[in-house]
Amino acid sequence: MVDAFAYVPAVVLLPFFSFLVALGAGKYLPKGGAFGGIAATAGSFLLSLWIATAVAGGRAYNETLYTWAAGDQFELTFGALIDPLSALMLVIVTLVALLVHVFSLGYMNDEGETGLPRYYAGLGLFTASMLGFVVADNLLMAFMFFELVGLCSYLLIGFHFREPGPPSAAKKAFLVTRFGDYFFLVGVVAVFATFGTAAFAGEGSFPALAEAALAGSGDVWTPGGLELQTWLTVVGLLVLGGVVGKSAQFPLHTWLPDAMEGPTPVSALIHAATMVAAGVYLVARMYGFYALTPTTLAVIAFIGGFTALFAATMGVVKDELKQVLAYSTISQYGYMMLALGAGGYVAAVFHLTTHAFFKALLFLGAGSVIIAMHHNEDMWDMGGLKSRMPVTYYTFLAGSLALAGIFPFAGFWSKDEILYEALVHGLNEPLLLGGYVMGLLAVPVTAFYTFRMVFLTFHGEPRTDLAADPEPVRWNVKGPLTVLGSLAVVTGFINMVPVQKVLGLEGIDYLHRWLDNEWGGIEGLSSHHYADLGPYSSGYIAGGEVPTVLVGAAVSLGLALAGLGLAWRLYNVTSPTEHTAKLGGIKDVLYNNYYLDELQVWIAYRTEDIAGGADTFDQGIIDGVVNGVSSVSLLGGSRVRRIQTGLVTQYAAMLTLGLIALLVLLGVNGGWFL
Amino acid sequence: MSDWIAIGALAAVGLLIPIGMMTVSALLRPSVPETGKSTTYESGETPTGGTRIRFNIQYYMVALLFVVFDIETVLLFPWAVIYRPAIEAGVPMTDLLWPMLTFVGILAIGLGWAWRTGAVEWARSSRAASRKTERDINT
Amino acid sequence: MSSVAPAWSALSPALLLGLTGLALLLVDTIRPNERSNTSMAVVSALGALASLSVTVWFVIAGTGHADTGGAITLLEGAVKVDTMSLFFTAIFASVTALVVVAAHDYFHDHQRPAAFYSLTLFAATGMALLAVANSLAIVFVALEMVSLPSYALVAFLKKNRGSVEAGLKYFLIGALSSAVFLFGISLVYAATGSLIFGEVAGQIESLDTLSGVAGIGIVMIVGGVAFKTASVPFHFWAPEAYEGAPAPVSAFLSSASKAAGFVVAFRVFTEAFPLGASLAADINWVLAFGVLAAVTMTLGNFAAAVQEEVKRMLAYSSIGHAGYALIGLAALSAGSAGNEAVMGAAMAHLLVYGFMNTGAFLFVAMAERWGIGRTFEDYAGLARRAPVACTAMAVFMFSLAGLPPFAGFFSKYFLFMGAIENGFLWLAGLGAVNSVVSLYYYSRVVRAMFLDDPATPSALDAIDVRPTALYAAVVFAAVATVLLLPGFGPVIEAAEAAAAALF
Amino acid sequence: MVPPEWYLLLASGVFCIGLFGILTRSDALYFLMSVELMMNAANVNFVAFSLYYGDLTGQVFALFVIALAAAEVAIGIGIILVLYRNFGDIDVTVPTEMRW
Repeated sequence: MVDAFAYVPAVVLLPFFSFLVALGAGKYLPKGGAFGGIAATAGSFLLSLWIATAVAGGRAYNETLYTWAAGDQFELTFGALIDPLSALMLVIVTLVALLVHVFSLGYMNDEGETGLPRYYAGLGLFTASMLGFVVADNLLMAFMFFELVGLCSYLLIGFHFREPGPPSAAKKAFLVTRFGDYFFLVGVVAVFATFGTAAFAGEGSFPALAEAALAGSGDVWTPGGLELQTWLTVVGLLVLGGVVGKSAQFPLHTWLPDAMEGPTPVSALIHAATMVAAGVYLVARMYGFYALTPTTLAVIAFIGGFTALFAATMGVVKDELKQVLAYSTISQYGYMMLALGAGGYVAAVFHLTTHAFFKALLFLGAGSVIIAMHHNEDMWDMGGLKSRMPVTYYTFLAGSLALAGIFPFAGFWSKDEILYEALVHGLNEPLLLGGYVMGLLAVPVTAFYTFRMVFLTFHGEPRTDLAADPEPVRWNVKGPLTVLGSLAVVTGFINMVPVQKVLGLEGIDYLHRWLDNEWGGIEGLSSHHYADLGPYSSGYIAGGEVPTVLVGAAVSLGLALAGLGLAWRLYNVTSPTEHTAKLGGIKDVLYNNYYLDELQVWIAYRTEDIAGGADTFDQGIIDGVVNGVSSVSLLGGSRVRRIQTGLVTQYAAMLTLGLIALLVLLGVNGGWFL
Repeated sequence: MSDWIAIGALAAVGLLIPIGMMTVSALLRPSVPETGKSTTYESGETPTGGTRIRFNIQYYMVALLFVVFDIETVLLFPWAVIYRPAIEAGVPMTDLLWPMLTFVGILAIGLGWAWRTGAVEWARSSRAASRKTERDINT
Repeated sequence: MSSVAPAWSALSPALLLGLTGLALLLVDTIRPNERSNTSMAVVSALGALASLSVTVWFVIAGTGHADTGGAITLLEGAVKVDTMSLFFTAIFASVTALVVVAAHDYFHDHQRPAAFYSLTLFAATGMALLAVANSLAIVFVALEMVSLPSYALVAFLKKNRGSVEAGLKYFLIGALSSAVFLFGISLVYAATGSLIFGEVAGQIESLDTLSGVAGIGIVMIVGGVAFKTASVPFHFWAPEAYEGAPAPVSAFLSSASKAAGFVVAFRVFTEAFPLGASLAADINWVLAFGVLAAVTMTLGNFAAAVQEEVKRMLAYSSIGHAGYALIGLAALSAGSAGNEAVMGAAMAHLLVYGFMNTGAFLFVAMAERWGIGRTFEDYAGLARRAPVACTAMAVFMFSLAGLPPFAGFFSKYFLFMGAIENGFLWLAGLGAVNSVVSLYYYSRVVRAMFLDDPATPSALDAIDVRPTALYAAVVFAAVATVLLLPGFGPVIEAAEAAAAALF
Repeated sequence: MVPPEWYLLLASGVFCIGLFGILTRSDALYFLMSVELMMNAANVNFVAFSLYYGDLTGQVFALFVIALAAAEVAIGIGIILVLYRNFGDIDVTVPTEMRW
């Protein structure tokens, strides 16, 4: 039998070839090279499935494939690490990439876009870099592909480079993520300096070395006699800088909403399912390292919880379809970070999986709506699309239910597990409990904005002529939607922990068992091992595990339903209005109802106020800081250049002064004048 | 120290004699101011034009070549000084001769190039030619 | 190797360059009136390539390597051929080859191009000589041998005011710096009584009262080196010289000439003034280089960020890169095992830099050849007319910025890494901050070429010629920059081996 | 025999005079002369300490320096010539077209 793992490089290289083909010969190919991309990603997908089967067969793979440069102190190598986590991620990325390629036929080709070879080349390169990132077996290789991913997003977001918006959005995405990446780079260097290796897995890997060093065996370098625990925390936080940038966590999240300027399939691929996932994936990949430093975990959890709530509130006031989705993406990744910080490694990967499917679905659904609406994205111009585009509606609805966390859709299971983990671990950790509360508060907000979006877009009466007569979409749009729609419904069932706990059924938490190396994997990279390392202990409310599960699930589902209901009341009407205060003026409404409406309106207003405040903060402070730093640099630059006066005698004078300064410096240092 | 006294005395005498002669002649000679005496001395010719004329550019070119090649000969002297003693001490002739031949050869190539590319051709400048005819007409 | 060939043949890379220069003069002497630009360019490129191949062959054969009998010394120890000298000779020869090929198109309508080619080759000879110098006397003579042709090259366009102004400034600052350098050498000679590196090193420790004299001398030598490498505060000539000079000359100066300055610095400060002995004599030159590196990279990058002209931006960026390479000297500490790693990384950075920076300046040369303007705005939309060249330029820019996965990233990474290993976290941190700044102005070029629209539709009509040789040189430099990715392993190994021989 | 410090003082004095000339004069020819002065200050050191140490290297190197200085002047004069042609002056503070 041929070894599946021999084809690991092929998974990465296939999309890369499609990139080369589209770049070199795209002009001469039908559909601008789309079919090459589809074939390549399909191939990668099949290979990934095969590899996942091999992992399920009890095997794993951790090999150095290519030694790039071997220096005196350290070396750069390329390798592949296939364990349950990366195998799962490979399947997700290749599947979403394949569907996005197919969808692009409808969104780009059928819409008569120009520059298609460039587009497909970008998609191919992006997929290849993301896959390279997924299989990376060491931190440096991961960093390089991480950067490539960033570069590709720059190219793809700025695809419509002749318009004013996209280039600046692309630049912002690039710069903001790179800002985080510089911390990451310093972190990589620090890892090398500390451990002399950056391998993820195996005996000599840096998480293993860190663990051994903390246990008192093994000798690692720390700068300036810093205590080991402190230094590991610093390193962890540095790497986290890159994660915060890529996964669009507060305060480096600003690029993601702007990045919606890119073509919608790109948003689906990059900003929903893969690139933003890279940050979370990285934390999961080196979770054995993070689990050693409680401070870092707490920071991750708190950032995650805060981002989840913060972004969700902003999603409430957005009028454009993709903007709402953008903020929901930020918010959902906040949940994953919360899970990771709370010690819920499996929960985070679970939510990563379900979110990849339902968020890709929502973006592609939005793309379908945008095609129908001739690229008008304002939800207030839509309405009543339900009957005119049923496939889009029902799949979009499935995705929305998943996003809102309604039982039994995928998002319910994963979000519930995250909140559960945060709760049971947070009972003993105040900071974590804070994260949990914020996560919980975000639940009704999420449900509210999600269904506000659904109702405004699909329900009621058409509010414009465009919406009354939408452009039909073809199979290449509906196909991917259907696939993802079914996945959004069923993915949750791979990990029904609550059911298992309540009913006492053993063995239906497949994802848990998968990530716990039950079928196969690499020693030291199992959720079990991580749980042993982690600093947390579990506490329960209402007297035990089962009641805690039930209470937690009930609370989050109840809150989600409350948010949904609020949206229903405000927006599922024939002609919803932006300022819901008008509802209060209707005379024939019953007094009680009136009072309720008032409350609803008040809540809606307050929410909007908070959201508006957050939005202002976002635009004013964060952007202000970024702009401020750059203008200070430029100002410094224009001061510096003034010393170049053009007068050669002044140059000679300054040269002499510099020489004298050096003489004095060394003279004083060496004591020549004494 | 006595050596220095002699040198000092020599310097003093060297200064005193010309100064003394000039002073004496200034005291003795009659003073007859006349325009012809204050004009520029041009070997008997009547001076034409101002003193601040532009020199022909090729004057500098030749001067440059002179400076360079003149100074390079400085490096020949030490070689010449040790040549005979070295031969007598048994150093092979080629070891002594070849380096200097190479050096001179390189100089020769440079000089040849400068020559052939017109650095030392005096009359090729059109401005110089026109100026010359101008002066011919005047005289 | 040395057992079969006479010892002087170890100098053949330098000799080949010099002989080619002389041959060009001879040919021009014999047929002065024929404008044989093409044959001149071909001959000089062949000469440079021959020198390069001999160098590479020597490296492979292990000439001067510790395994084959160690460094070869000639002329009473005044000249020493070892791995580092061959490494740098390879840089000089490659850059020279690129520059003379590009010059063929740049000087296509020049009256007398022969002088350009021979001056370039003579300067390259001087550089190759610098790489093997083992005596302060040879260092000074070779340094002047590089400088004097360079002055003439910068002012080569005699009727162009920019070129002349650049040449004047370069010459004046250069003359001043070489006088300072020479005086420094004379002070070191006064203190130690020798000019041979090894003998100077033997005396440094036991200087006693003369250590002040030697110290002043060493600081002046630092000054001379700083001039050649365009480091602050001896950098003032660089922006003007690079901007005003013909672009191939700028490429030559900013890559090869800078590397020449560094080879001197590396050798002089490890072999003549070894760190341990210098510290014993209270001469802490590492501190001086630390200050220079910090100031140089900061000034270079920040000034580059606010330039309007691409060529001047590249000039300042070249100053910034000198700051990075200075880390190779500034991040040393006495007796540390990491010294060779950091110096080796600096050498590797100079090699990578040699290709990417030469390529960038040659792209500017192409833009000058086309006659489009010099500012960022003038480059707008260029990628539509010249996609290949613009892609190459994008490679150079990203590599210069140190963006992974380009070669510039690796060399910079190894450099910063080595500095951190040696305990110079602040230098590496400052370098990282400066890299962030640099990304801004490098990406401006790429954005202008690929994303911006030309100011007027007819702005790019000037691009009506396809200068083949320039294209070839630019593309070759880009290919080399890319090929240094898989080839970076051997490069860093060779560089570290070269550095190891110094300590 | 003259103590070696005196030579050092003499050389430093000459060097500083040259430096002073460079910093105060804007005429290109004065600039050249000042540089020559600085180089000759170095030559004083070489020759003096060559004598002091009884080692010929310094003297020979001084000859080389003289030759190089001449070559430098030759190049310098050439540049000053083209400077005059383009700017109509040999004042080095005149060409300031490139700055900042």
